[in-house]
Amino acid sequence: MTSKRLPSGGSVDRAQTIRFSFDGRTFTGHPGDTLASALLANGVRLVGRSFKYHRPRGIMTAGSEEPNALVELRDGARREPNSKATEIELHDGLVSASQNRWPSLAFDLMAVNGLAGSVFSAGFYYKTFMWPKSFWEKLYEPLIRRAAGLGRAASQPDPDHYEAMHAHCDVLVVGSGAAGLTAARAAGEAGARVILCERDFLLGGGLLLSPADESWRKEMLASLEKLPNVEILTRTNVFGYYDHNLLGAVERVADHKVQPDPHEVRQRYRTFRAKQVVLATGASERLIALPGNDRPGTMMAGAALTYLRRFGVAPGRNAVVFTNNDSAYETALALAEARTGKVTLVDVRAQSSLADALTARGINVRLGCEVASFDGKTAMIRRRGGAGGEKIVADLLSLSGGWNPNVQLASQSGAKPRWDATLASHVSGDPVQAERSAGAANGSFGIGAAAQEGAKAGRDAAAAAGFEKASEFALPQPGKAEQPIAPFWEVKAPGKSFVDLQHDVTAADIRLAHREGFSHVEHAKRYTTHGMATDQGKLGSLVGSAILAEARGETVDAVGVPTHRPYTMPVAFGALAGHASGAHFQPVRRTALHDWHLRNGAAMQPTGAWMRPFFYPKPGETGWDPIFREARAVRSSVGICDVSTLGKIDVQGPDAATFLDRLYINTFSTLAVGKCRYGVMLREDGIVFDDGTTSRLAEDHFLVTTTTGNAAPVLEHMEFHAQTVWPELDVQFCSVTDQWAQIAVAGPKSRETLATAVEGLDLSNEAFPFMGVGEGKIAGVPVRLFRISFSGELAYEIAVTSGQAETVWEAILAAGKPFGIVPYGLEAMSLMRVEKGHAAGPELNGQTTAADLGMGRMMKKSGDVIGRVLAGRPGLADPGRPRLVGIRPVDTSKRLRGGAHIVREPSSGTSMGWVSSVTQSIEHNCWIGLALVENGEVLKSQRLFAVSPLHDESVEVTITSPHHVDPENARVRA
Amino acid sequence: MPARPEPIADRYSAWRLLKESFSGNQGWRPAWRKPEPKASYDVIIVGGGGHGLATAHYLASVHGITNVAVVEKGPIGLGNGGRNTTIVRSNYGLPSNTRFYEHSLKLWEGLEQDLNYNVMMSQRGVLNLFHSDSQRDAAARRGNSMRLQGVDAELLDRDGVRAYAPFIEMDNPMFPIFGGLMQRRGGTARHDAVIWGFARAADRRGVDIIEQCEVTGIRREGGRVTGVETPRGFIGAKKVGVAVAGNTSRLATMAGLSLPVESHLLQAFVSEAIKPMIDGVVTFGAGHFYISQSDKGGLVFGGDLDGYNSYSQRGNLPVVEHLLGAAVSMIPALSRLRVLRQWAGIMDMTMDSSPFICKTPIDGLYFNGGWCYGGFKATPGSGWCFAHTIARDEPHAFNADLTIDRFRDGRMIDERGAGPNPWAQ
Amino acid sequence: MHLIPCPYCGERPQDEFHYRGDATVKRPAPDSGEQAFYDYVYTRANPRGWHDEWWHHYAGCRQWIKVRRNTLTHVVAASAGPADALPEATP
Amino acid sequence: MSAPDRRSRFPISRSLSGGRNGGDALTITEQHAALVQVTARKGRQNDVSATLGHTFSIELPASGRVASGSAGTAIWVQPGSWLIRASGDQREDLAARLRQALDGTAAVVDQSHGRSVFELSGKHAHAVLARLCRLDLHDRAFPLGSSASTIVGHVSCQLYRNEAPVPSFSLIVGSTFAEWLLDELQGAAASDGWRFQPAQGAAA
Repeated sequence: MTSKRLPSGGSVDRAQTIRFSFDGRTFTGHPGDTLASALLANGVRLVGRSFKYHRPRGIMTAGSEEPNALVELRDGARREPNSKATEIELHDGLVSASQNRWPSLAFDLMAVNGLAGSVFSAGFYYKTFMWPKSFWEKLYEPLIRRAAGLGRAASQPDPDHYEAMHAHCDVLVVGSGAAGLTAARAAGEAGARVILCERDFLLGGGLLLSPADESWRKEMLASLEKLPNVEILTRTNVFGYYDHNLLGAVERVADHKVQPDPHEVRQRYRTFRAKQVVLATGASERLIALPGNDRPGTMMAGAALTYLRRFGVAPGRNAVVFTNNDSAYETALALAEARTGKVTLVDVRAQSSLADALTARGINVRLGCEVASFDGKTAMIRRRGGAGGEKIVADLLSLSGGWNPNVQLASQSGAKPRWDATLASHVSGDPVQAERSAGAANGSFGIGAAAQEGAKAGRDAAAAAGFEKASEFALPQPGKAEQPIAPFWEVKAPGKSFVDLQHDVTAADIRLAHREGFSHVEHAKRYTTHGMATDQGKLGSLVGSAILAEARGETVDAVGVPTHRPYTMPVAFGALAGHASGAHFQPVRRTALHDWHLRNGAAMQPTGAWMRPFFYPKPGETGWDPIFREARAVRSSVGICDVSTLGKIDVQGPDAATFLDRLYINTFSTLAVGKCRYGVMLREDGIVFDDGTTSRLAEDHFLVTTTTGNAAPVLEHMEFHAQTVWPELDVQFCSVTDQWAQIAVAGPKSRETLATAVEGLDLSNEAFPFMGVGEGKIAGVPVRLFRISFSGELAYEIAVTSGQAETVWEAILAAGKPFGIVPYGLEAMSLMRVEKGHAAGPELNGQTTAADLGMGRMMKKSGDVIGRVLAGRPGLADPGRPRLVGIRPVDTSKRLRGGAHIVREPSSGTSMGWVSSVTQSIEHNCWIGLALVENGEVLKSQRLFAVSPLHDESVEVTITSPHHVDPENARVRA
Repeated sequence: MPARPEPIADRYSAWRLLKESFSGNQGWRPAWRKPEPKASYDVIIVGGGGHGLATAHYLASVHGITNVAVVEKGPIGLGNGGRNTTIVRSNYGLPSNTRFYEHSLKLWEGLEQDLNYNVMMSQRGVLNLFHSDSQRDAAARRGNSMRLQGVDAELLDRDGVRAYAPFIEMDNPMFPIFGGLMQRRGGTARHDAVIWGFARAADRRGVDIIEQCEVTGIRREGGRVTGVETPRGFIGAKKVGVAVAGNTSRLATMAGLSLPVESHLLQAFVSEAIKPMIDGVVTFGAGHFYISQSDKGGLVFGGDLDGYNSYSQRGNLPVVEHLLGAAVSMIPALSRLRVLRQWAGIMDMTMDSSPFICKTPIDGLYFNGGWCYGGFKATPGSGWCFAHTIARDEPHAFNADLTIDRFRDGRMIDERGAGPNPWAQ
Repeated sequence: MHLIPCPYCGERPQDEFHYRGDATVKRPAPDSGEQAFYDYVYTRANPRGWHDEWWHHYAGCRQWIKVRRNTLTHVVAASAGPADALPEATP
Repeated sequence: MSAPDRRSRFPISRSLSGGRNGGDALTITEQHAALVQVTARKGRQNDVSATLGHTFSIELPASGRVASGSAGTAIWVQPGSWLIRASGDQREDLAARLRQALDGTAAVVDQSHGRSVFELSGKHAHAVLARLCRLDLHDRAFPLGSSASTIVGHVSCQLYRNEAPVPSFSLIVGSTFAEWLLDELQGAAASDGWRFQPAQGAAA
């Protein structure tokens, strides 16, 4: 394989040589190369296989529109399938491999698909694989799945990091060609905050292919760098244009290295909130459908020019350039300059004023002709629309079917693309958001025209953002006017003429779609999969539309192209996730006692956003051991538990009591100062919303507690009603959840424990009865005490400012030491609440009414209460609804399951309700549960079955009161 | 359900495919005709999406009503039928839903033969993961309810999850995997093929599919529907069925009705195609994220609503960021793959997240909507039940509970207990 | 990421807000009966176009603000405080 | 990134730290502060404003603003409601003094333990916050005196500019989220190459 690197030219650093590998072979290239240019320089022609027919494919483009040269980049946990060789910046140690071939790239057995090509026509799979029925999952589909797909995902977690970054600017300029540079400079010199984004690692876009403009490019860059209000981002692709002038982009921070530096992110997801946007995104060349236009050696004319001028690489020896417009003449000239072989230019236009200049350089110019086929070695050239023709030896077929302004971002912003018959392409339509297009993106081709338009766009954008200062700088001379393009889409000749190379969609497929009624452009796209590959149809989407238009007998304009949606280029999952994945996916909340729990061996688990101790295992304990030990300590003596996660809301004001009366189904205006009361609130639709204990601290001052999970929703609910429904009420409230740590001290010895610890409060039953609220000090720290119980035992909760939580907690532990006090976690708490029959999350599940939970009688007789009216609807007031009951197994050795259903007979398929919570009871020495059972109240003491077909279990149970422990509530009042 | 004899002359088969390939594929007929509307029909179905076309198919094939038109404002199948994540399942917990969706799943299981169209129904399983004991109990309640109704469901433990989906991160610090509820008969189908298959089958039985014909009014006389107004003129009908999920409120307004429905955006995404990685459908309780892999190799995934009323079909970045965060947290090997395309559909969100297929106070007018983000899997069942309801002027037992009146009666079918807050469902 | 113009805090990204739908429905007087409450909770005009709706600035000033937003274009035309009225009409 | 050793008592006594990167200092410091939320009763805002003015020399700022006086700083938090920040040695009694002075005209709620205060200072402070916050904090958009309640690192935060020779911000966050926010701040700084050394103790 001989080197195709030209002796001079290009922006690669020839002084340095770097090594890389492709399919296990080692090659060399230079900094400034892409993987594609380096492969071409090394004479690698075959780089991939197509999706359906597994046809051999070569490098077709020099950019993100590449359909063929997809590789698996890197290996191991960093393997990236489907990476476009044309987009990969060459670096020392780069590892790459071809994909979607077996056993090897050169000899792919799946290429047999290509022989049966006309059977595998568009949509063929909808018409077969149906018989026999069971064969689809077993035989056909696995084969299809294995054959489909492209590269392989890594099988290990990505070791690299990502982050998001949010920027704001007056003017965002996308693209750094002539239009982008002048736009950025004009806006920057006007004083606007400017961000200039370039997808490539070099700034300049099309300027990089124009040696004559190199000094002007350098001068522009130097002047931009001097402006402190202009930020330049390279390797940054803007992938989407969203509402309210927000654009999303990905910066490839370290993709040009084997791996990121320590602490460096691999990619950075960026958002730009721009007052004004200038889209200088250039244009993309489109292909011409002709037989063999996918053979290795086929390359877009602009890409060939890029390899010659930017990378100093000859894309072939003997070249045929096939065009319908002027731009490819430059490619022919550059090929001739490279002196690698013969150059033939075939132009479908009958006349061209540029022909003589080419002929003078030894280029064979064939006007009014077309290329009828290409096989990788020869091209057949004939009169346009003629027959037969002349074979010309060519290993390069360079195509230009014209240029499509890159209107994707403008289109995403809401501007409907407009057909421009002169360009035979869509250009961006009237802006909907604050954006404007400039240069080739706006259909203004040529460096001079683009520079001028860019400067105007930059000035206008800055002015629209409020920066009017004028500036002047030199622009390149406008070039000569181009000759009109001759719209031309397809050479009609026998053979496969591709419109979508990656998905193997041919012109014949488009016509078949039309014959079968899939004539709308979106139907044709879906039926043929045209434009749905990783190159997003950039090369051939419009060509497909033109072929469809011809079949329909309509104009291309009438047919249109499919809608542009994000993303302009595929985006890594990791980049969009940014920093917020894994342990950083969502915020973690820690109580004031978090570190105490960690130091004391708690098994911590997430509940919602909180980390909470589930239990505190001791050496040798397994399974339920620590839970039983902790719960027994509470039931027999005393335990201590961190309940800080309860929502706490401070409510004040002359109308505070009235407000609470409307929020809760029960009454708070009658609550005495220094007392607390359990309350239930409904949603307006009559379903239970939340419950908790509310204390009256003063006539006009309450402290509301909510369940942990509903702390935020309850506060919002209160704010909604106070601000919008009853704005006349004089009430002030705010969350104090984080201000107060809360500690439960529970068990028959809790009073004795606290009597030792608390100063300044008489804890006797008479002075501080059940539901009392008082203040005192523990270890010198002021605390508030509530005599409330979740466990069903004599119990207290102590509120202390977070900063002193550990001091107070430790003091209580010390005071309880004589009684063997133990800290208990969420599991023991849950065990005891099921024993006690308190409704919690599984019962307050958004489907139950107060009556369902046995609290129907709490509803006050009169007054405005949220949810009262709709709770009276027949479906909710139906006495037959499932009611909260307790269940216990008749055979006490049987286990119960949460989620089991209650049925009358084990064989019955009719559910009467379900088991909401279960636990092993330390009081009853068996499993117990809470369940919601139809007509539950009348079924008490009857025997039914709790069945869990998922576990193949059926347990006979007795329906009981939900209060498995102390139904008379004697203990809590002791 | 016994289908009537197949009247289709141009049946699809492997032999036919081979035969046509020798004649340059010139012998294929359009999958559906492009007829001009007649002056009147026995039944007009408004909405040429999956549900509307399925309704027409079952009206013709089950009830023998063939003088039917499906009128569609654009080309068929480009609403939610063409922009969903293709999941098929019946793993609902409330009997009113399970009954209906299981009927739908059974229709899916015979759909290819019924339609003579390969819709690529692929029963490779739907796995709902849970991340805590209480989520496990809720999943068990649902799974047991399914089993009691004769629907398949299994509870997988951590090992079972690992075996089915080895790529999952089992021990995320905030969302450890406790297990999953598996429905093996669940899976995916090729969404566009479902549209085209129903369209072709309905067309071959004589149904007129009239595209580019937007209904602008619903004409009524004396409490009875008489037809629809369109830019192509008035089209008379004895009965009109509306199946335009996403735009239900607009059509309801034309009929003078107000419904408990809001329109919301749901985004979906597809990655670049890769070799097989994810076999069935996996859904995560954390951050509401679901993913599957198409036969072509693309990873298809989605998550929560964008969270505000919208008819725009334009997705927004907050959901993207959250969803991709969830994706990478749950399947870390996804990180270096690339998202190829994103799109959004307009969901009919009801106040309890369940749909309706029912009569209305106007004689001869029927509504099918409120599919929230679960309409695709319902396609055959919805069409079948809607056809029954229209043909018999009364609901079938499968859709008897799926009424609009249930809200007035307080008999909501609220699977998740989210309440009348469509944006939060 | 939409920008919601908070009348107190200025334009803020949408993730600082929670949404609560239609702001034109008013909670009926407590004795208005079931139909009135049914309409308040369930019946929605659900317009394709301008929509007055509640947004709660939970990460900001914690006010339930009224926002007039176009459900087809996502353009926001006006906003007002919880007890204030939005302008009469938007073209 | 290896996490520094931390202990989650309140106030956070962990990882009060500084970093160095090419000579530019970036510091993240926890501030020991007294914080009290004052919310005027209906129609009593003028009384509250007057009392705070003459008794505490605190001027109540308008929405989106912060104002510093000799006795402390007042930060607007919502209509009719301000957060009063004073030195840490007033944590025990600031709320009581305000309550007494404002009796009947405002709800006074101590948040000294409910919020943690961080100060982020240095030339690159903007770049760190740009990774965590979606607001435009450029000098032109968010000059001295500006304050915003917003989202930083996925949690609600009160954020304002400090008067300092280098860019400096105060971040007030719910104390149960303090460790999370500190993680986020350090993580955002780390990708620019910043390393943090645990400092000796809390700043006064």
